[in-house]
Amino acid sequence: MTANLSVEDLLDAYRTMKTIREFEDRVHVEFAKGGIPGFVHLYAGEEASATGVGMHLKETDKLASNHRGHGHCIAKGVEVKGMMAEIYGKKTGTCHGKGGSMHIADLDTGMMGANGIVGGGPPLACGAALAAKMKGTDGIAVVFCGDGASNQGTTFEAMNLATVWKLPVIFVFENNGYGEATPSNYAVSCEDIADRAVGFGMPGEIVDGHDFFAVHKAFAKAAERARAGEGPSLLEHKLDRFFGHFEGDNQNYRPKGEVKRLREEVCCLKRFGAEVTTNHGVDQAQLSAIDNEVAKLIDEAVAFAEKSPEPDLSALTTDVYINY
Amino acid sequence: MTANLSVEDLLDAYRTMKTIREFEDRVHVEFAKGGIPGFVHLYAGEEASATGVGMHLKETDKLASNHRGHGHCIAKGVEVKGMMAEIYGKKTGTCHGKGGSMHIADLDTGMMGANGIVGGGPPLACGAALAAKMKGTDGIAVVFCGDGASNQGTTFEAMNLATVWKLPVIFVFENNGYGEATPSNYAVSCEDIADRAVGFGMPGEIVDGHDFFAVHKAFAKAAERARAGEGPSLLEHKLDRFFGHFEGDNQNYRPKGEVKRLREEVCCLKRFGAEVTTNHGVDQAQLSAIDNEVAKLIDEAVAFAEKSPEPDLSALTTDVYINY
Amino acid sequence: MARKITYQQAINEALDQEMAKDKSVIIMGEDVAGGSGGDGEMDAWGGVLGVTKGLWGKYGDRVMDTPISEAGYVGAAVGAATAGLRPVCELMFIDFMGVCFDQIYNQAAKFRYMFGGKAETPIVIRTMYGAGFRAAAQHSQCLYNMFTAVPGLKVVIPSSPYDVKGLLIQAIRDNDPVIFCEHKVLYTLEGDVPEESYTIPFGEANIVKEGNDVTIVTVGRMVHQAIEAAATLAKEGVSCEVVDLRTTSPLDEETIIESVENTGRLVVVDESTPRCSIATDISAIVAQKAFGSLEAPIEMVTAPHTPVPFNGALEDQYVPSPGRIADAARIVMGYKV
Amino acid sequence: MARKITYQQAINEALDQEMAKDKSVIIMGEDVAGGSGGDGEMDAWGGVLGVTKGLWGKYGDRVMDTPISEAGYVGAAVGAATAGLRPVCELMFIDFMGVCFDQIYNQAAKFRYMFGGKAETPIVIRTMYGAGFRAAAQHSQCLYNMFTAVPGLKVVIPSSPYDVKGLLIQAIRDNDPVIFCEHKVLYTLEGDVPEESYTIPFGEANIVKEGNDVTIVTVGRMVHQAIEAAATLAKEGVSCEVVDLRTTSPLDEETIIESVENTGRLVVVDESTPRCSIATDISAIVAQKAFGSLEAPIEMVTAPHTPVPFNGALEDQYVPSPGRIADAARIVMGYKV
Ligand SMILES: Cc1ncc(C[n+]2csc(CCOP(=O)(O)OP(=O)(O)O)c2C)c(N)n1
Ligand SMILES: Cc1ncc(C[n+]2csc(CCOP(=O)(O)OP(=O)(O)O)c2C)c(N)n1
Ligand SMILES: [Mg+2]
Ligand SMILES: [Mg+2]
Repeated sequence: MTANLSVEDLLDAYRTMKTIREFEDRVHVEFAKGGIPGFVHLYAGEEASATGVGMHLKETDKLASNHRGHGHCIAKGVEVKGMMAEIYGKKTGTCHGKGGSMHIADLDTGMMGANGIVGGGPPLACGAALAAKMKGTDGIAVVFCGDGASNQGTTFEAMNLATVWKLPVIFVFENNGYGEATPSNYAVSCEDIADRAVGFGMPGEIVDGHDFFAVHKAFAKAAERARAGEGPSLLEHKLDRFFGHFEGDNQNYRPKGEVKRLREEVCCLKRFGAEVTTNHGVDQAQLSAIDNEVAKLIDEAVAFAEKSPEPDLSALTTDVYINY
Repeated sequence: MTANLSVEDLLDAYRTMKTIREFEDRVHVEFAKGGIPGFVHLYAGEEASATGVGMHLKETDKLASNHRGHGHCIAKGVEVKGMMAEIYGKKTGTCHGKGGSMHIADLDTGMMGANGIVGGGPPLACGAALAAKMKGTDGIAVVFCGDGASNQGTTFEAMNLATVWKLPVIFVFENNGYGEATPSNYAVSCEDIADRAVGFGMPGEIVDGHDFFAVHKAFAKAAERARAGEGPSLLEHKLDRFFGHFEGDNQNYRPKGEVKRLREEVCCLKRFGAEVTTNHGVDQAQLSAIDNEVAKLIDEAVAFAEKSPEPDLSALTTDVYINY
Repeated sequence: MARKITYQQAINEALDQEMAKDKSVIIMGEDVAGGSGGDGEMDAWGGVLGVTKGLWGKYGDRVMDTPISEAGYVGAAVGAATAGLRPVCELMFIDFMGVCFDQIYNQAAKFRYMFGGKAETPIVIRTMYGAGFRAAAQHSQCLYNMFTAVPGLKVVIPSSPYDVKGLLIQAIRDNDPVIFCEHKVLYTLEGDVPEESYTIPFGEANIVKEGNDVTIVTVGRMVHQAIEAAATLAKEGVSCEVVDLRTTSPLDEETIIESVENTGRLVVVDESTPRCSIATDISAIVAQKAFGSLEAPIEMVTAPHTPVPFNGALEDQYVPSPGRIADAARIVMGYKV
Repeated sequence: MARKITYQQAINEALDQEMAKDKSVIIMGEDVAGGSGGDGEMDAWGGVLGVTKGLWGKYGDRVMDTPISEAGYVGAAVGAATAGLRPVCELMFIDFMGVCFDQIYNQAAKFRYMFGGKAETPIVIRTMYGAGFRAAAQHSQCLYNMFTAVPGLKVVIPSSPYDVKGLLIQAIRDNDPVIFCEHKVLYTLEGDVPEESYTIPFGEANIVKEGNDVTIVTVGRMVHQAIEAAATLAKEGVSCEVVDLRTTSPLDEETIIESVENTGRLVVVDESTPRCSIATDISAIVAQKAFGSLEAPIEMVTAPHTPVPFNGALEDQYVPSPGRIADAARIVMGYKV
């Protein structure tokens, strides 16, 4: 399955990963400058996960996300400008400034929404999968959950339901070692989250979430199974986040040096670059060109967001049924 | 562990099982006559489960139950008269007629309450186990759940929490094949509920719930582990209910003849009687004496309930904080 | 038109007609077929009280039994609704909302607003509420006040077989999430119900009895208690206007205010507990918007601020009775400035 | 007595003093220590905003980090409370009540009644509510109205550092379940707080400003908006009495009614959405029990019936402002029969 990744595919993958990384690094900077309001959770470090999954998704497939959703959005094809404007709370944002970072959704591209509620997404993804199944398409749904979310009742219920109804849904657990400040090896009662698959009658697999190829391969199998009507799968992506839980996190709960070390040692972009230039006939120049392209894209997105207008005050009472 | 069951112990076990059976058979009859209001879920057929567990519990140990709770109450030592009066809604009932069959509780005997909410009990039992642990006693808590309740989010969360906090709590799943009208092999996504134990970092065991000795033995191990501070266990008791889900259930969802066959083939009382008279030096006469004793006890309980007064109408607004 | 069927049959018929008409309508819930995957009868129950009975036979896989995982399947219904289906989801008892509330008020109810108008979530949650069955504290609550409090939800509480059919069809066609509250005591109530499909718009209260002295605003089962009270009061020469809200969100303020402007007196009857309730809601609106017309204090008749007791005599005393409603009307009639 | 500390420090101090005094008091919640089981600092966070910081160092295992399983650990706290502990449980945001509500309203709140008086459930659920942080629709709600609606729960909404300490100590010593609502915007508010332990009884409203023309009843953060509005109005010659409810359940009806009997005019200010809310609750009680004293319609100042928007300007418009409160007071002052 990795076999049939063309150079073009690989460059696409790189572009997506790089876009996510630049987006997040820039949001980090702009947040610190005070330009961005609210709670922001950055995805930097986990790019291979969203990207390796996203490449298998058609526009009609659905993706349910969580609070750390920027990467999932980008991998699902949501416009970067609209996302940035949304994070700034502007009228031109994906949700016209009414949602913010934690609630970016774009149903037209199959992005069902980030979610401010841990464990909010898994049941929703089951529903999207059910709709695909009922309509007789080969559509699938994927939900991204953290290690923390793996302990939420809704997540368990959704996994059970997915098997009972044989839904084309894939549960991707992005295990980045922490739920806020609490380590996953404290809060998750079993060795690996993948151990839970058997209790829900589905295959489960541990995947190196820093390795695009591993993610891509494992998801290909799960997607194939789902599209063939054989039911759900569980994937556990082991990976790391490069920033704090949210912007402003002191990260005291991490061992000294961990944060610094990660960008050096487990950067999925570096690893991908080395791999594709060494073994897949990709040129460093091609990657650099993408780097430039992406830098420009993100600059433009920030500029767009900054100069976009605020929503009209009348928007306070639109988009919801009100009778007084 | 079965080894150290004396004849007296065995007669106690028989008395408990028989009391539950007679209690339930009689409630069935009285309900049909119209004497008992509300929703009533009978435990007949599952007596070995509550009894084999209950014999290991001290008064200070705690038990959280569910809607099908009469057997659990009796096995935990709740007074049969008060229970019957409660089911009739009388002032002399365990809860003074304010709770009814679905809410019998008697904290003095460690009975934390039946529960009208499927999955309500598991978190509560964790709390009782936590209290025992915090106080430094060797107390334990046990929660009885159905197969249906095994799919409720609260149940999963409680199992995870129990391991994370290493609580002295035992999850007993009474798998009677149905949650209301829905078969467990439809609603439970894995082969056996016991398969879920690994995903929650605890030992899990399948137990023949019609066999008092099997239940007694498996629970002994789990209780020992819990009292020793080694954490929770999961037990799946495979068994059957002899009546419908609730009184009034047409039971169409069961294959024809199933109900009739069960009392013949899998009656835990019959099986226990045969076993103890054959292999444990118990006399049929001793069992018959208990039969008579129990019959009298239940007669008295019904008479007591029937002639007990209704609660005073003023009780409507007592036992709760009210300021208008 | 003279055909009489029960409230329960009217619900079933509404579901049947909408499922026949629109393939995207599906049903899910615990035992809504009953017996799925077993060796007995497949369509054994049709819901715990048989309300959906027969639909599995007609629509097969579009009627789906669920595990006992309310958050899971309600959430799935919500997700399916955003993806083009129109799920009618059964929450067996409204009392169980506590295990799935997040998917309702934080997810379904907020999508349209939070996503800047980009989402439609056409889900109906049918649920059984109310006291009267000796079902005790966890199976007898009203709780529609909590749903009414949530922006983005619509809340329907039908009082008759005619209304329940028309309002349910309306609910299924609505593009917002709807909480549809059926009183367990009303299922066996018979009434005239047209065979053909029809809708009743939301936000239009029904004046079930006209009158000039006191306005009684109420909803659901309490409409019948109010009518009984009004009949008693009529004999005393007091003319009551009984307003059945039909939906508490949207709320037909206009009808309420017009009625109070005419009568000058208001009694609000709500089976729910008294705090932050429909009773306080209606009272507050009238005290703000029809104050000048009020000739007497507003009386509220509600359950006490207690859980629902099991014992029958206590439960009967718990539920607002025609007698207590009549007493409240007598108080407002007797008020002297 | 002249010591000034913040609202947040006052909460921490109350917890500290009660934990020192009573071994059965324990704390649990997500990251209430922060870092449990990891290789970094163990007591890294002290809750998401650091409110419980330092307590793990003092009380060790009595401060317990939990998995993200609100129903599981809140339920465990409830069970522990019936078994002799006095858990203080942190629900990080009140918005998350939807994933654990059942354990609160069907279990904790009902035990005492349902079990015929046999159970005590001394649990406190501390939780953060309210808008103002650009935290959007799922992290900015009030929702205390839903808890206030539940018989068996007590609901506390402190407005100042002094109150938050005394009310929290009272809550911990109370034998009923208490929902303790802390406004996120108030954590940094400073005020005089005695060092020694003290309690403030439930059900006693605080008249934070006396006045004769208009009664403003409110609670929580809105107390400060009301005081600001009152100051503006004072310059216009309008004398406002500002009543801080402190607890919405129990409710101090007496103080409210006495005040309205004196002023003849009522404005209710509630940060929550308008339906089935504290605003309607207070309005309804006054319209029933102090009707004869009312000289003008009751005005309610609330959030609109919408989710909380993310954009800052929209959010600022969403929250009731001193300006809107003053306008409401002007309306009731200007009312002519
Ligand atoms: C129901 C609920 N509980 C708690 C929170 C607060 N919260 C937000 S993110 C988070 C941690 C999630 O951890 P994880 O699932 O591992 O995702 P990660 O942040 O590591 O990507 C918590 C506790 C929430 N938003 N919703
Ligand atoms: C949260 C919740 N959902 C649904 C119900 C309705 N209900 C009561 S008992 C029951 C079936 C429970 O099945 P199981 O756990 O297997 O126990 P059993 O009745 O077989 O002993 C259901 C669905 C409920 N009481 N609470
Ligand atoms: Mg994580
Ligand atoms: Mg069962």
